[in-house]
Amino acid sequence: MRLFHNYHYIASMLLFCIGLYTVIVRRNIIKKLIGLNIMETSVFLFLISLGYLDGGIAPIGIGGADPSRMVNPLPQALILTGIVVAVSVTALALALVILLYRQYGTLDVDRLFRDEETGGEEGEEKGETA
Amino acid sequence: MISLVFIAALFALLLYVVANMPPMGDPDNPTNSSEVIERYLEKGGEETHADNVVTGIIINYRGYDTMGEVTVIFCALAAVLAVLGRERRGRIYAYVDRSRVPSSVIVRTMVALLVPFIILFSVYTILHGEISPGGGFQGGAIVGGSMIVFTTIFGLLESSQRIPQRLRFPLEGSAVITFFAVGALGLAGGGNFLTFAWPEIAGNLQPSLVVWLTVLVETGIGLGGAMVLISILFSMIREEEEIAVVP
Amino acid sequence: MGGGYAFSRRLLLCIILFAFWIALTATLALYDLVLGAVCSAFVAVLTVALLGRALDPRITPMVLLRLPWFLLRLIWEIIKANYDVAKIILHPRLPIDPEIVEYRTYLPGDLPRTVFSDSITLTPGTVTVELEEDLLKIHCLCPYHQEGLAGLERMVAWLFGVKRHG
Amino acid sequence: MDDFLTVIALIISLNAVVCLYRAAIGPTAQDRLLGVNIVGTKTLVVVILVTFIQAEGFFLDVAIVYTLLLFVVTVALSRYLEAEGWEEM
Amino acid sequence: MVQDIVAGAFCCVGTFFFLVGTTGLIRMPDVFSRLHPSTKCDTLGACSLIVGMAVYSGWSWELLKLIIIACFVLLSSATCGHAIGRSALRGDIKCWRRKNGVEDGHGT
Amino acid sequence: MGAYRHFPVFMVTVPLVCAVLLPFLGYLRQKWVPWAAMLPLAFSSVLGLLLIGKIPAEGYLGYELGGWPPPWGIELRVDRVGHFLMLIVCGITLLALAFSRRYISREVSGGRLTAYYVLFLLMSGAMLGFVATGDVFNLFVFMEILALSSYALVAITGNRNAVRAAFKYVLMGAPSSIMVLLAIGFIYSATGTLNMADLTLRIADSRYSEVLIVAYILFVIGFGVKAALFPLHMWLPDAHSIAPSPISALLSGLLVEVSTFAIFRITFSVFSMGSSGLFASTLDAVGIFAAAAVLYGGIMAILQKDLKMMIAYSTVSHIGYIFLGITAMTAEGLTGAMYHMLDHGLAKACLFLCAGNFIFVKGYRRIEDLKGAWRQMPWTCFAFALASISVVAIPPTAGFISKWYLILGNIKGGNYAYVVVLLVGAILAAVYCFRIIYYMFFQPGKEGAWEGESRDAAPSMLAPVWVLSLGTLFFGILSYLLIPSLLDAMNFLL
Amino acid sequence: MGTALNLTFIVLLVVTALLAVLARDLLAAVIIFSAYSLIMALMWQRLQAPDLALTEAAVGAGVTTVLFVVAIFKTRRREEEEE
Repeated sequence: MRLFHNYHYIASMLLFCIGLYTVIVRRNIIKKLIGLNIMETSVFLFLISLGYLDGGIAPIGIGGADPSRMVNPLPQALILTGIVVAVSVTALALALVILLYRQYGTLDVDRLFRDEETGGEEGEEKGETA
Repeated sequence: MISLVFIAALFALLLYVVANMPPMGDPDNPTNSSEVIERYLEKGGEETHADNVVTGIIINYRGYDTMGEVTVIFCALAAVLAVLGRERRGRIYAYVDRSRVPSSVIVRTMVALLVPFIILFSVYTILHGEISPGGGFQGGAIVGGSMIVFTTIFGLLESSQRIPQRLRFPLEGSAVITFFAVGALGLAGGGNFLTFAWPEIAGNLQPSLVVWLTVLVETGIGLGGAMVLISILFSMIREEEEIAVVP
Repeated sequence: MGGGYAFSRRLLLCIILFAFWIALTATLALYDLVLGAVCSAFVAVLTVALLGRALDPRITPMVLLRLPWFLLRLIWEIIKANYDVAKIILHPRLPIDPEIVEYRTYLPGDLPRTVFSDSITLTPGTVTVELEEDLLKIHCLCPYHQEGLAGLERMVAWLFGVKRHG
Repeated sequence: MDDFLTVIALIISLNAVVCLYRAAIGPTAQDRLLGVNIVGTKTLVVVILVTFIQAEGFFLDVAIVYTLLLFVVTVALSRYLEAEGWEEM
Repeated sequence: MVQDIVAGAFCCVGTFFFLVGTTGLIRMPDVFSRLHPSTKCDTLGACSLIVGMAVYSGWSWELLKLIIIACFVLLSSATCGHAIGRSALRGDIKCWRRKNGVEDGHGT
Repeated sequence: MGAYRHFPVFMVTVPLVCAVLLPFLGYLRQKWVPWAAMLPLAFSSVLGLLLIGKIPAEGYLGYELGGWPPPWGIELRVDRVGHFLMLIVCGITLLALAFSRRYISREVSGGRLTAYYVLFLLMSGAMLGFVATGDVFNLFVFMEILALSSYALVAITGNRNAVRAAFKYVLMGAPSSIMVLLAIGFIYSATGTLNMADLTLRIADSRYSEVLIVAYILFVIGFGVKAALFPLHMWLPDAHSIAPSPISALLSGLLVEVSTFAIFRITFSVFSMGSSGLFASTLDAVGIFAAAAVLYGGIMAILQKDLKMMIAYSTVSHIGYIFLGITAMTAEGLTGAMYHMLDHGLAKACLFLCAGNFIFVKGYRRIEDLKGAWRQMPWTCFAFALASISVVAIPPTAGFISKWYLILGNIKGGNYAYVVVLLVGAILAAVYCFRIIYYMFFQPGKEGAWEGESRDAAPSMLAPVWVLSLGTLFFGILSYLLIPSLLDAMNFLL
Repeated sequence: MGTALNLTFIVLLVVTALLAVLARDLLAAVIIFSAYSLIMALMWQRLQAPDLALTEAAVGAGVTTVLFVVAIFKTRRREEEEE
């Protein structure tokens, strides 16, 4: 029953796995970045639901709101930072994607890493992540 | 296939963890019952002079994190510019619009009608960050959004003339610089770095001083964030084969 | 375009923005009012600089006064449109015969045309899909939907005080 | 009244699931954009409803951002879609 | 009480039009005709729900914000509909015709 | 309390702020940028040096940012180990920066040059902040600055392989950051705090051990990718070998170690070990991977034809050493790991900078091209040889000391298999290092390979190399200056 | 009642995420991803995080989506077929 009560957690873990699946399995690099973003938001969802309080109110003290009923503001502050970080990483990765496409003419990981000119082991470099 | 199994296993593991986690929303679980939160919620208003506790935490209690955050934004800009290069300074470049179709008059007019409101709304978000939801970066992102639509509709040529590089360039780092300056000011007041409150100097002025500094920092973040987002966008939109238009 | 005209335009924009600000802040405290005045003036100057000629000068106090009445009529049109569309959609056989028709409007300037085409989009069975100079391409769901266009055009002309010539 | 509003919000969000069907099957990108735009409008309404269910007025700011950003995204995306050089779907 | 009933009525109307819009979105044959239900029904649905909420909230500052939102919805949804329609037209998407199946819809 | 308690925060923030200010200088006087970029790092180094002796052996120097006491605000936490690492970071970044002034102007041009220095400073500041922080979430933030700037620095030359390597790095690095964030979420859910000192107390009597264990595993995976622990090292060889040489030096000599230090920190300062057997078994698993890394890295390094690629694989192997020191769980092993960070930082930075010299002067990347290099570039070759000796761990160098302690620690911990692995690793290192030394000094070069104007690299590029290689010697001979205090600190940690 | 609402939002989230991941047309994926962000903002409203809802609406739905679209516009729209 506790598991059902924590359905937000389950959802975020599910989204995390969807994202990770995309990052690992899909071969298109923009798709991988979408997966990355899904992963990120899932973790944000997880952290925010950690700070939730049943019947809580938003942590904004206008009009004499009762502090003891407010939800936990700390994860929200953290995730704000997290969102900014996520955008930054996405922007950089997309810039790299644009440059990669200019140079290789493909967005497919397999094609990108097929002609590994710098040596390295061929088998392991199919965009595996973890 | 292996990766699918791996992910399924990971999901099972995570589910197991989640099943063993404290129930969500319970006032007694560790996140909600720690003394950290109590102080934030009960004294946050007095100590940071921000009704929005989240803003109080961001700017004041955990200001160092936010300083890192604005550095991340700046770093993203530096990184994107290092990878893609900036649209060039001093000369006007025509944007090779792949579509070569002017945008719709209706959309142009509507955007022109809405942009002032979007900008004013973002100013409101920035300046009222401490009493209502929002704050520096949100405001910056909204301005960034308005500039995005402006750029896509009016083209890079026009928008990079309207928001020229000599305007963006000095403002991009404003977030970090403001934060550092305010932090150093706290040091000068006898406190630690990033102290917003210094009783020795301020005295009765203390509350309004803290509020003003918060607003200052938020404004810095907003300006910096907006400019960074716009610059990143321009740098990504710009075509490699820009055509030089001699002025 | 003289300096004085630009100034009055800015002032009007500033006043509208100030009203928007008051609605946003939801308070009449002095601090907020002053801040709002400063900010809206700032934003007005900024957007005039930003948008330049894209900002259509046709918004005048007269238009603003006529706007509520126009809006009411527009809303009535919208309600009629929705009734119409609902009837079509919920009809089991989907009685539509769409086509793209062209319509030449006599309304001058970007803003009236924009308002006109947006009104077309919101009124029965018609969606503007293209506007080039004075030529509108309108997607009509059923042929009879074209009939309402002229009336709508008159309404917009009234709003902006445009006289039909020629 | 709160329960009533919740039911309305529920209906609208289920409605949004149906709209996602259009966004999912296309067939053209414009269809998807339209679907997402409608989902966005519905989300906006749900935001407003939830604001009143939770009785927290400041969420209306979020709703305003929603409208503005929905406009921004739709217009920007359709501008990109109208460009030539896209392969047919 | 009366307030609540009026608000509820508005909400029901809005929801109804939303449902209609969704049905149209699914049923209609091509992008252009899908624009009709989406722009009109969504605008009216959203506006009437907003009005319902405005009635529900009564005279307060929130009313002003709701009015602002309603105005934005009015402006933006029509423009969005137009923008999508135009992009479809520019993107050479054929207009669906009843008489002889699919034919070129540009009228030229 | 003297003014020195403010030093750590300035060590971190001054490079960051100067990085933001640098574009203005770049706008006014492009030529001054490389010199100006050194100032903040020199400032940090001076502050770091002034801090020597001020930090208590048992405990740490805490600094409450914003004046908020720890569980509420963020705390900086500089213990002796962290301080030691911060000094290494300052020194090596300063030397790499000095090296890059001439080197980078050839590979990068125009506006990117300023961006290079900006990112360099951001990266150095982020590393310092990463080491100094006492807050788990702050760790994440600085990790992201570090990661972003390093992604961009790998790609900065803009050639196809560089961009590809950078993208591979992003594809592995970004999910790992997210995993760290998830781990932070797990820890937070079980304890309700983010401060490391506070976490230690609360983890000890937490009821949610399953959550904590998974959090720990996620931390190890997340930082393991950044640290290129064996199965997660795929990004490393490409990124390290393709990046400009000063950046390779930084990535290989510092970034990887800093990430390892994060695991070290999490393991000993946060989870404080011993609370559950499962932590220990996680660490055992890490030990197995580390042993595999030692062997795999060594073998792969032998197989390489490209000089920088070889050094990169050598890094994979050496990360294994450091992890073996950590998993030994004895004061000697930890001391060895820390000292190996110093040694590895110096030696690897030196090797990469030497490789940079070869590339800069002659454009040679392949190992075979180095035959007879001694005649034209004796200084570079000698420095390379000295650093290689340290990598192989031959007595007077720091490499020997560190490996001695690693072996000692593992013997004390009873992990005799790892002792064998360490010895085999040393033999492998000897094979790949001495091959190059043999090529350099005892083989005749190819026809015309080393002719033309016979000049060694410029003094400004030789000086950093020599400082680094003499550093390995210095810290080898004078190891008694550091080892006792490190041992004290480690004993306190355990 | 509130639970049902939350569950619906979660279903919406998962559905949009799956759609975004499975779409072969990259542009469609990105368009759906913007819907995902919008719904995520709704989720955050339910979890009483107004600041985040604002940020997500502005950043996730606005900035990120447009950046993605710009990137797709600069590269290619379809996923390459299997070989």
